Amino acid sequence: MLRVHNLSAGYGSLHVLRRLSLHVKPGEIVTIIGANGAGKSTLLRTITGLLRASSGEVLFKGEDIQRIPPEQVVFRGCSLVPEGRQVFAAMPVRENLLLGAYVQHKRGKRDEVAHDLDRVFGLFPVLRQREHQLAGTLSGGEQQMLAIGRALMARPTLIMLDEPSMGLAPLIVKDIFHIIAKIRDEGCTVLLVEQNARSALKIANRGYVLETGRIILEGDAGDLLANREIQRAYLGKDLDGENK
Amino acid sequence: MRTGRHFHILILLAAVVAVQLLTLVAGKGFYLTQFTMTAYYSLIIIGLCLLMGYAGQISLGHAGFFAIGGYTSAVLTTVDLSAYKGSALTGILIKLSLLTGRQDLYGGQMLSFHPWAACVVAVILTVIIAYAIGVPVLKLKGHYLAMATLGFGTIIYSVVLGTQKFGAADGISSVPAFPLLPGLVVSGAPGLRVQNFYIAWGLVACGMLLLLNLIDSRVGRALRSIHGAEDAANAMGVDTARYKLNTFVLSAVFAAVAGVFLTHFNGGIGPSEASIMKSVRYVAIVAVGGMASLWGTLIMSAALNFLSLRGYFGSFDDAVFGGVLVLIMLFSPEGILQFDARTMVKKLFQRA
Amino acid sequence: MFLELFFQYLVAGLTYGTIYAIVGIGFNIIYNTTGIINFAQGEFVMLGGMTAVSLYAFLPLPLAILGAVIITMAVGGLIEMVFIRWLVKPSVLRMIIITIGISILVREAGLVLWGEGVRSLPYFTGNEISALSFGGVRVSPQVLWSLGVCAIVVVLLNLFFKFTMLGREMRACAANRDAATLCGIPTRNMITLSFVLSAGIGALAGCVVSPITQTQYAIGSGLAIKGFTVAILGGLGNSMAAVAAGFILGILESFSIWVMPTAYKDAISISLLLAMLFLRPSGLFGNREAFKLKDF
Amino acid sequence: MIVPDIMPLLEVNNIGKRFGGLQAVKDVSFSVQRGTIKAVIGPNGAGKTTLFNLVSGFLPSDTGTITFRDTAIHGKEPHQIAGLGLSRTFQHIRLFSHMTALENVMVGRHVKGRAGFLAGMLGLPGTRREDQAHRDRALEVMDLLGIAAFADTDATSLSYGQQRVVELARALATEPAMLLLDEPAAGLNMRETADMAKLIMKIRDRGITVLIVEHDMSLVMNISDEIVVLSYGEKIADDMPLAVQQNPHVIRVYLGEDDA
Repeated sequence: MLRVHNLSAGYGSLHVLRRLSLHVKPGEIVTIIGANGAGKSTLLRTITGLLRASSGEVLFKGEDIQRIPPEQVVFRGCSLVPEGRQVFAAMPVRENLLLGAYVQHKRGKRDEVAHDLDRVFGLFPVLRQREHQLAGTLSGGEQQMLAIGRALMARPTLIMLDEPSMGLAPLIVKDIFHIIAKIRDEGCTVLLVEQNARSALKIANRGYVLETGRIILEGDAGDLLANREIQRAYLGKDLDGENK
Repeated sequence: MRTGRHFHILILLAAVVAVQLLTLVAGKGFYLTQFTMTAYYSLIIIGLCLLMGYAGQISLGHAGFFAIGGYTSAVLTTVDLSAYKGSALTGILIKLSLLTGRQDLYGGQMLSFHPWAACVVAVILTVIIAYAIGVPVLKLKGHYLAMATLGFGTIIYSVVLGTQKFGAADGISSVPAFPLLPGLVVSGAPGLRVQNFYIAWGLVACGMLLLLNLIDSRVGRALRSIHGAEDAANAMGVDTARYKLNTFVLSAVFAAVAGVFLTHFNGGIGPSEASIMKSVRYVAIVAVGGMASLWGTLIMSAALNFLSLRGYFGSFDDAVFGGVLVLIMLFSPEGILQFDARTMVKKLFQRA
Repeated sequence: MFLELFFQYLVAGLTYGTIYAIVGIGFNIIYNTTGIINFAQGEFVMLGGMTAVSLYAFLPLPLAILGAVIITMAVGGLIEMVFIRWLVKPSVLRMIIITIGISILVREAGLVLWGEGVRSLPYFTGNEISALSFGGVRVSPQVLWSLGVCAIVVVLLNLFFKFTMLGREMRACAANRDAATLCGIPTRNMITLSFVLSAGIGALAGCVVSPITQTQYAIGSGLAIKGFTVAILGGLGNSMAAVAAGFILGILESFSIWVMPTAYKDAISISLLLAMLFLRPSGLFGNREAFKLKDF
Repeated sequence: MIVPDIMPLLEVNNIGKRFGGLQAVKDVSFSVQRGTIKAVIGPNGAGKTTLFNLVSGFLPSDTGTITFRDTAIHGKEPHQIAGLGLSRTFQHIRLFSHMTALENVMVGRHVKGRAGFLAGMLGLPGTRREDQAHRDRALEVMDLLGIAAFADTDATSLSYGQQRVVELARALATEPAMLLLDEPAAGLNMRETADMAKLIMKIRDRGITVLIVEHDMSLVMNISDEIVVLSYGEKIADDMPLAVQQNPHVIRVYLGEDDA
């Protein structure tokens, strides 16, 4: 569904991604884990076209989406839930969701919007309670749910999430990951970028490990979870290791 | 580095001499008048270059400081205190030779301040005003800073335009010559044209030397660091607020000194010198010269001011500066000397 | 007598207040979508007034005004597309200088097209000497026109932003451009639209007040400063507050003539601007929380 | 008389900071002993960078006190704190553009110089000598960190890793008693990270106390003498590396819900 091939990108003279390749198959959750500054957010911004790659290609359903403007990428069915949520703070929850449905409006599927709204409210009942509240006044977890809901309103076939667990309490993180799994089960493919490696790997089918702009490891999520190197570097499990 | 700096100043002086000789040979001695005025405008502009290009702070009100200098000097040297001749204060001022007698237009005796005294007062006044304005203004950034300085400039303009003492729309005329030293007089008298040309450009050379020295000193590095990354500069122990303020004041003094000299050279000053369009023009030239390039700015200032003063732009004078400003900022924000046609063309093609 | 004079000044203040308010709103619309302060905002008012005067020579008044508004909107859109659209993350300094340059160019173009002459449209209804009397206070009908148009503009703008999909998309673009892009909204078009919109209401204001205040090629920069003062006074980005701030500034200026020389009128409003910038840059009506949840 | 060596170099007491509805740092207290490396760790959003900004004066604290070299520094401006001998680097590199690497490091010498505007403009021999001395000192620091070769290169055109070291050199040039490092290994690859660890220990061995915020556990565990762990703005541990690694609370915070 998504194939990234030899992608390089960065800001000015700073190269963040170096000839990076990966792929996502329909119906999977693929997770990309890595430390701060490894280039995770840059990767997602480049895939959506918010940032232009210096070389390489991004094929979504066989089409090179590097060539089209970022808003068109959304029309093709690839939505990003950005890092730090970025909801429209001064607008009510409902308006946030309706803006997410912009694509559906333009596709001429106006009548499906109400149904989609119900579906999002079904996934996140708390949003229905907060329907007319300003998004900026929601808690961090609720904002994250709103951001995911907003992206779903565009009826994406691939949803990409940038660190949905950031700054959230463990209990809420658990909720969010639960819902991400549910979204996949409903048929939407998921690309999940996370620092919270354990939670991410637990719900994912496959995983990539990103370090300084390169994929250094890839494989089945279960295998990665069990990998000692990963445990040392990303799961903090140095507990019984060589240090003693 | 140091030798390079002195070498460049020497080239500047050589160019100045060459211009004078060329006008002499070509029999266009009257060109020197515009060249002299150009020099004084350049003085403001290099001061502004320090503020904008090195300390990274915009000022859309520098014509205001020029006007403060010019008007202070004009008022003090044309005021007639002969009616107070008997008073004790006037007596003291005469003793200190701060006041001088001279004849007015109609042959009557008048008593007014010596240009040197006026110049010193003008500079002190400018420093005071620049500090007073600078403390609050420089806390602002971006649009707010631009608008606040623009507002300051507008206030000065509407004050000189609306005050009878400053001659309102007519400005102040019959400002006397400024005897700098025995034998050196700032004056527009045709016989003193060559001398004044050298005085003006000598002043610019001194200004350049001072600023070039400054840029390569501890203070200069601190200023450039503010421009590069203000909070990092602060973390390195640079008192950013104080340095910005001092630079603002210094550049204001450059403008005021230029105002004093040009007023004596022209024999008067009018409100248009304080107008916003003038301030914008100074900013334009700094931008065209490449913000952080004193030499680029000076070259552009010499060229554009001279052409403008000779009237080559005709009634499109302001439009030329507006157009230049837009074009430079669109295509070569690092200044015209950095313009790179090849990358530009490439960019245009990428868009298409 | 005193009371009568008081009301005359008040009415004059309200008239100027409307135009300041509308220029302030124009600033806000563009600022909200782009983060740019458009220093050429006052030029839209000039363009609107002058174009309407020219069109009035061969068109009936309502059509002349309509034409002027449409032409100015086109100019606004064109300015955005030519000068702004293709810049990639320009610095604030660069944007300030570019919009100042644009304002100079537009003004000089105005000078070439229309000369230095002062012009004005006729009164929409009645004429200079016809006036409505409210308990002894004489009010020119044009003042009511300008107040009315200002009110309609504000109401329509609010309805547009609140209840139309397009208005909502523009607000989204203003609130968070990246997030709006991720919703599929073509944000660049929204920015062009913001220039068109703000040019349009500027032009309309220029037409409506032209019979009273008259129009000349050079009025733009003065208006820009006043409009900016109003925008700051109300809190940058807050259009409703700009209206209130516009009336405050207009009335303040108007009464300042009572006690000070007319030439200092501008100095008054600018001193107010400086004071605001130094003491309360979030505006009279803005509070900190609202500053964070910034909106129209 | 208190023996000065027993007094910690930096003492943070009940410091707190709130942004709107978010309590970013809450009642955090810790101290750093002279000549040690102390690390602050915690998940994203735990308040580490906020804590750093509070200590270096970039943010005013709501509550609490900070004492450095027996001087209260809360409420002081960043440049004043830098003048007292506390220098910092930034998570996102902030080198001065349009200046060479050497000039960047020389800005670090700012606090040690005196020449003002007038002296700078006149460029008198005394001023020039002072300037030359700072130039030499800056070069020495660059040499120590192995970047003297790039002295005349425009700083922002260096590679990312080199820029990190220039930033470190700039902070060191202030001759600080204490160095605050905000994620010095962010964006570095494994080899560069290992080099950075060596550099930091080299700095410590020269008697400079280090407080470091870092994500890279391998770096932190290897070089730190003590570690403070933050979670949701609160301190949940403050101990030696091994004890921190075995602290169940820390493990839970880092791994999320460990119900496996």
